[in-house]
Amino acid sequence: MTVSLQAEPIDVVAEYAALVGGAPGAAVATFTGYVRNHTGENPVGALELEHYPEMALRVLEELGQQAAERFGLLRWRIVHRFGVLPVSETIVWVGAMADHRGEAISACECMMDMLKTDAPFWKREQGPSGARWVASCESDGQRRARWERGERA
Amino acid sequence: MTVSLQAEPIDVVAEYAALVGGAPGAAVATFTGYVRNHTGENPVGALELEHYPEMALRVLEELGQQAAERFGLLRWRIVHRFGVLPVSETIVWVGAMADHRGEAISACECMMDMLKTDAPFWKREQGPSGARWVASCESDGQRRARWERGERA
Amino acid sequence: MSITIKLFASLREALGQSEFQLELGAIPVENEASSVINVASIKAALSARGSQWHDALNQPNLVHALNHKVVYLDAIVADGDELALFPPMTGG
Amino acid sequence: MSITIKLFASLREALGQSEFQLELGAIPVENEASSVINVASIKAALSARGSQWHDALNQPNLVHALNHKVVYLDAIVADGDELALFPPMTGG
Repeated sequence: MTVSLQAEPIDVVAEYAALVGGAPGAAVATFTGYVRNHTGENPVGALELEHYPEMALRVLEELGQQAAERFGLLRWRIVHRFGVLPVSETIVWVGAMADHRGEAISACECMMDMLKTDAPFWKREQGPSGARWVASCESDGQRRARWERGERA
Repeated sequence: MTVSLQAEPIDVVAEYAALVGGAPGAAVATFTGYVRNHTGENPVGALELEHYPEMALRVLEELGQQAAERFGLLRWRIVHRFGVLPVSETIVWVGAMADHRGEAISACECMMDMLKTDAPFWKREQGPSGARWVASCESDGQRRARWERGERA
Repeated sequence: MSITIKLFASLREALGQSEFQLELGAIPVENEASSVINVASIKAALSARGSQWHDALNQPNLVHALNHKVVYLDAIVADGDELALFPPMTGG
Repeated sequence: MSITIKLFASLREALGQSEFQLELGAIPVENEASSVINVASIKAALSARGSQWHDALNQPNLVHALNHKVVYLDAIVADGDELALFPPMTGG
């Protein structure tokens, strides 16, 4: 099992150690997303993350397996949180281990880009003027499309 | 000072914590390179890393500052080792913090690609049949050129 | 003969429920000859429940997932399926 | 009037030294009128020390760094400079 959905903060130290293990491959790349204290001009107090558990697990597993095949990964891991997340806390962590740096880094980027548009999570920002659903970002769709078209490797 | 040249193993946990600090930006990407136990068919027992200290510091500082400007980084850090490095030990660590994932991940990749061709380090592999200098890799030059030409962002 | 409908995020809020069973017997079939029910049939039947339902289900970019997989409107729906409807995803 | 020469990696090994001072007085200038000494002049002078030096310094892709910055053969060398010569870098 290389996907985790969890309410608890992500222990990036433990995740890294588990990914790398005793005999690391030559190249390990990681990405961590944190809750920002603002969106544009608007202050944000916390983020609510709603998710569709069964589908999220399935999508993230598929994403990881596809990235593993495409980039020849030795290991990979995706961790995503749900629930109410205070500012500065972790939201998502992805890690990839490969024989070469290009593969490890591209796999992290690809997993993040696919996850943004394909994994069933929805963000709602809590701020001084109430809560509002975060709109999906057009640039996320464009970033995803680059992988589909093979423009990025 | 956001560059370190050191003989000691890289403490990736401490480096990550120092990069992120108390108030993380939204996006943190890292890359770690480890000593492989083989190169192609040839077993490797350890890696010797020779370096030109004054120039290495200067080049890595410039690399980091250029990446920080180009990708709008909030923070960055490059750590590179020298000396005799056993198999499975760390060689290099880069970290980048930004407001968006694309910038953080691209900055890590760019710093690594530039570092490979521009920073004065030379690897010698120790194996059962003696030691041999590692030849520079044509693909490293090609990866570097993509950033120069603005093909990758 | 029923399916499970799941609603998420702004759609769940707008319609005031997150999950319910839908009897397929009352759904008009898309093609009388083959008596096939697809996602479009389900959406049409739910939209007929009132303007709130109509507006919520006909917003642009609504996503349909059948048994945890994103599908188009022509995907065929069968007894026991789980059909989820939601706005574009914003995780990560 | 002298500069510091530094050699690294396979070049250091081939020539058996890592650092030495080079008197500029004995180096033929590239341009008699301006008495300019450049990296090419230094390389030519060192290459004249024998076949080992000639072969090592004329390998393809040799890199020249003047005061910690990579330069071309036409870079002008002045008193007190540090000129490093080495094969392509292979760090990271």
